[in-house]
Amino acid sequence: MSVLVDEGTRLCVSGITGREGSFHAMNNRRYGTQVVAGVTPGKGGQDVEGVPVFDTFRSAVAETDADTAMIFVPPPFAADSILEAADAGIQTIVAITEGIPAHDELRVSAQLERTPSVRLIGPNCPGVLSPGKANVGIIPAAFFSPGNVGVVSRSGTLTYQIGNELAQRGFGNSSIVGIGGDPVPGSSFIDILALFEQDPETELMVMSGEIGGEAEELAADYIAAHVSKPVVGYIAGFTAPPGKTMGHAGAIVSGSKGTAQAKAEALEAHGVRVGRTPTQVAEIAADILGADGA
Amino acid sequence: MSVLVDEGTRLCVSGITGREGSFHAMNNRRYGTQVVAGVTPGKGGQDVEGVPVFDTFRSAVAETDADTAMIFVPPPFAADSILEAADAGIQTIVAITEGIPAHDELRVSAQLERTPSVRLIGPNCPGVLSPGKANVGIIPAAFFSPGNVGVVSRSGTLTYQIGNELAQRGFGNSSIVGIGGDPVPGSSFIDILALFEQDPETELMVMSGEIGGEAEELAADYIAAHVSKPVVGYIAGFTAPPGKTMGHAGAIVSGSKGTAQAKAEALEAHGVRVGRTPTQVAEIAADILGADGA
Amino acid sequence: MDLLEYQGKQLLRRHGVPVPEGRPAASVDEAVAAAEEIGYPCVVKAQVQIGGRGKLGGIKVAADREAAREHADAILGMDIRGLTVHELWIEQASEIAAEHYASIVLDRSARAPLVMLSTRGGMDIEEVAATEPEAIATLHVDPLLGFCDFHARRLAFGAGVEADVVRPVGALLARLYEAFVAEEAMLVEVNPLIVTAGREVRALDAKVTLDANALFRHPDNAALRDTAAEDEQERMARERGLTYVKLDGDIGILGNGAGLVMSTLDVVAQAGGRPANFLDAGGGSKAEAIASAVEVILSDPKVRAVLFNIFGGITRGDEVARGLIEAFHQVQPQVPFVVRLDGTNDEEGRRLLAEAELPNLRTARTMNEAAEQVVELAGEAVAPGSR
Amino acid sequence: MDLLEYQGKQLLRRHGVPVPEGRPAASVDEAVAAAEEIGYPCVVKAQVQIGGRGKLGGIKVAADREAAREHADAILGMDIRGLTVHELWIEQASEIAAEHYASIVLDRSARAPLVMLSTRGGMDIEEVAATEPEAIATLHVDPLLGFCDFHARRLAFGAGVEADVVRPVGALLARLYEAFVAEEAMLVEVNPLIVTAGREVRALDAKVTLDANALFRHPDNAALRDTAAEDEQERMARERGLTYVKLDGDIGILGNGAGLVMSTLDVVAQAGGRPANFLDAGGGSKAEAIASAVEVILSDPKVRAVLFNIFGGITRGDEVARGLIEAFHQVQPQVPFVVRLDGTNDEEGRRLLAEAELPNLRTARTMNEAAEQVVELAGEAVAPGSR
Repeated sequence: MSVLVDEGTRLCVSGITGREGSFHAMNNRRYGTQVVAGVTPGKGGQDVEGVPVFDTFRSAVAETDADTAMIFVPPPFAADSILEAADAGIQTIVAITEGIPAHDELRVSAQLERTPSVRLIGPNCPGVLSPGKANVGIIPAAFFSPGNVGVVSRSGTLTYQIGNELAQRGFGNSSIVGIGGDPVPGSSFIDILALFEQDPETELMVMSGEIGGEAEELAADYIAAHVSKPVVGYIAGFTAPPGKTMGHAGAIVSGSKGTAQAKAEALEAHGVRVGRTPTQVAEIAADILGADGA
Repeated sequence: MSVLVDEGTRLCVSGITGREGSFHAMNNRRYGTQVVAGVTPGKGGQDVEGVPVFDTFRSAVAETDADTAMIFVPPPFAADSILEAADAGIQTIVAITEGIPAHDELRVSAQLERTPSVRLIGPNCPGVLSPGKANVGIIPAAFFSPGNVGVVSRSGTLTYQIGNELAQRGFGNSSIVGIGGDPVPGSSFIDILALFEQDPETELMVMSGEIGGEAEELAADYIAAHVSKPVVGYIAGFTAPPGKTMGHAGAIVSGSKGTAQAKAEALEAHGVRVGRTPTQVAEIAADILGADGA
Repeated sequence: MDLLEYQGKQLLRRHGVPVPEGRPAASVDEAVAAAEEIGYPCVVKAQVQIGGRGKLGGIKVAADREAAREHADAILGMDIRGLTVHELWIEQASEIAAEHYASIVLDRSARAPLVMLSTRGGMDIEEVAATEPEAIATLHVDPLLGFCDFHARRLAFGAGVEADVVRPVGALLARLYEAFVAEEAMLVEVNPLIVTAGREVRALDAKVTLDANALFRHPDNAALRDTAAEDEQERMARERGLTYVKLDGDIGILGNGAGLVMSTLDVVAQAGGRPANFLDAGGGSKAEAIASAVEVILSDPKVRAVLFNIFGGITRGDEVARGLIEAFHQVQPQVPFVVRLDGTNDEEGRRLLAEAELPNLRTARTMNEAAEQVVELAGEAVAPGSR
Repeated sequence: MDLLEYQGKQLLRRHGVPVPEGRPAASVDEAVAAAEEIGYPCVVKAQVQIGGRGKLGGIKVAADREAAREHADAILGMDIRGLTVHELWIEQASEIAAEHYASIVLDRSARAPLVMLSTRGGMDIEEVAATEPEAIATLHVDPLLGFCDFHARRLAFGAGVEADVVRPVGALLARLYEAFVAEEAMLVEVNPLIVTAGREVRALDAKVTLDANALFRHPDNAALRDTAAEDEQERMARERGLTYVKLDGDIGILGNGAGLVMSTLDVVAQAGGRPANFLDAGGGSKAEAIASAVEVILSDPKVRAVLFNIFGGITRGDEVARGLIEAFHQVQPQVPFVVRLDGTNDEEGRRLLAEAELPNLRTARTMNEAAEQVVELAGEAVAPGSR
């Protein structure tokens, strides 16, 4: 098992005819993901290395039964593409695009609330990898193997770093989910922790947070109330000064809110062990799961 | 039994300090309706003949447990008042106001779809009367007595006319519901027919339609599929010329759509007997229910 | 409220919908001056609120000043299906490569705006819908979410718009939706929406119906009312705040409540009569409203008899009676009246009427009885004008 | 992107928020001219993006021309918590009857704008929230429904605004929301929102933060960037399209991905070092981006050592290595570099670096090892400036 994407995933890539879009779509396909369609308005009828391109998500879904979308279009068009995918019946939308305006994200979020069956991952995220099954996004799959640790993270490269540390200790992953570094992410830590809790393959979860917002604090409450499996936490940004956006639009300490210290304390107050470095995270995981690998 | 309003109804009147609002609020109270609150911004703390006035629906509901609202404010403010009532937890909203802009009604309708527990009757309607129990609106209650005929109508005075004809033959009413003559009514014929179908007291329903739209046609389909009790129909506007609004914003034949003929035929095609005059409606009801009165 | 073509185009242009250059003109000289400004060829278009102008000679292309004058002269004052042409719209001629159809209408059943796009423009869309429904792409817009870019694409690709104009057609739809919402329209229709030889898209015609209930928020639009096309009685009624529709019979009708008045018309027609009007004196009709209503009804010279059908709810029977008595004193009607008065304070009302002993007025106990009586009286009466 | 007070006020005024009359001024003469135009008493206000200006002498009331000149002269060039005052805002003085607080912020947890209103204006709202939470009325707005009149009433009555100004305060909130949405702000804050002696409401201060990601839709707003307050390195980085934040330590940091860079700062700090900057070279960093990044880092004279921490995903290790080699040729750095290169094409990258034999560059196998090394090197090194 795994969460969100697996062997059954039928992927439609929005922006598949772009340079990045086609590169990663083909990369995902090589990994084994079923890339069944692409969408680029005006290029319907063409194909990208055998993947048929459609003008609209509607026609892509009608022709190919795509159930998952990867959004790779530039920021001004990305929110519209997400809404189009949802409107067309896509159930899981993975939005890689970085730099979508926050008010666009607000509207998307409010609209998707009205169709609760649709799940948005991202935007501004590296995607979802279920090792050995499917890769939807830009996570470098070569570093990860199947296993029992579920990872959810606001940051891309930090996820790879943590995954790598785990891999060096022999742990594989059920799924790795990047929820993105934007102020209004589609799925929260809580949404993904709930999936891992239900996933029989996942025996431990790593939750990698960063400064800004209160998603980690809310997740801490949620873990205490609803999560039975062990969770190891990590928070980036202990040395970040207030008022500065640390690369991610969502990573900013405003006033006394959103500090790494407060987040780590919230997690620890609920019994979640928090590693102070990526290396420590892997050590704690090893400590909990027992020795090297499961 | 009855539908929508009864002895348990706790009514809050928006616009209670206005001339019309206070007149009808007091009229409803004299009939026996529990008028527990009024709302007029800026007049919180006052009272209208003992009914406490609040600045907002929120405070009215918090203080008085009002569950039903009657909207009596002028058209420019009515949509906002409906949304406020719904936001405050009011479950049944009866909007009497005539002349609310259609785009306001569209927004209200779209918003209320997101809170399906809230039911809007009207706007531009005479309200709801459950004889002997409660009157919410401007229906002249003196002409109606408790009984087994449920009436739903797009028109006010026509309802009284039909009710009167029924009364002269000895029939009383479970409830009389005016759904209003606007293009975007909150509740449709179907919504109210469904309530009457479930109401044990109602043995026969009278549905009084008029030209414009296709609510009657849709109701005919619904009756065929879901209504077991007898329904008698009436349609006003056989002689109305196309393209002219017959008083109600919703009563207009555009092109070949919305004619009285088409509506009557749709009903009759599904076995609903349609009276050609209000008198005939009462005759058919008497025919179905047997002799004079039940 | 229906707008004339040119008013609709000017309104749409405010929201960025591309329309051909044009000028309104109310006289031949104005028309020629407009044509000179715009250049040739230009199109002289009758401004009347009715379809099929073109076939009836209301639209002509002018190649030069001479032709512009000739066409303006021919069209101004022309009668098009009962409507006199008081205004022209002089417009740059367009080279048409393709004719599409676009509209947004408030769809009552769906409680949402319905957007339609078809490449079968220039035709009656109801006919296209009947014969070739798949040629029309349709979409309901969630009023809270609004019209999104992907909606525009779905419609344009769905209708089979040529690839090179998908984007401008979509943009036009977005602007059309903006106008529909911002101006609070019940309908905006562009037929044809053309693609020019230069692959530009333009609204070549515009039919806009505004929500009369929303005009208080749009004072500029409220001023667009086409009073020239308005009937004398309709104008009087509007000025008095009454809801009146002129019909072509000879029995004046007054009632309270739109549904009851419609029903009264039907009952009169069933009794063999021909109603002269629809007049709803409204809920809670006061004496002065009743007097005004009588005045309006009687100002129509075709009226031979009048039926008053009142079922009082808010409206009180005594008030109606008082209004009627006052009206009789003011207007001294020459035609017979039948009054049916029921509901709130009906007895008091009937008593007042009996005491006033108004000439030529009788009362009836039921709506059916009243209808039969008034039809009989209208049959007997001679029209006042012919006396 | 944070706006200066006067930029925020001008932006809010465009959306109908009432603000006092005022003029910006960049020199004493401009300030005096502005004061003369506005009349006395007027207020001379330092324009810096920091709170607490008033207490630090950055806001003065001028009763006449003389005072205006004196205050402008005193405030221009003043240092307020490390920020130099380059601009003034000269504003009509207001007679204050009451000070309220109003703000709209994008509430990330609720995924909705949060509107706050309090009659405890003029104070730090976080303090009010801590000590008197019931004094703040709050409301989340559904982004699709928007801000309704009843929202404004609920807030105004909820906050206990005096009855006679409920309507104008509500109207101001509606205009504030309009500005928040139309300008795509992350925050609009008015503190104080005053009621004048004449019972008018006005925004006496304005703090506006715009969404940098949305500036492409607002070219006028994009031009408001306060480049004067910008740090030299930050300007360089922005011009090169790099995400850079200046810190006050001496170890230059570069990595790929915001989270990894933040983590790198933390690991360096834990190892006892003090990072000089945050620099995210971004996903898929190409050679030229790496070269640019090195230039920016080294342009900070405080930097004594540099840590390169790359975990390649999209970013390829060989590209990073090539960029670094190029940068060394261009810049010839005088400080030691520690490079940790993992992930996609890491071996190729390390091979390229080894072959290039760059002076003063060493590699580390892990992030922790790299951090320890760079801290040690920075401790040994003498700042280049002091050589």
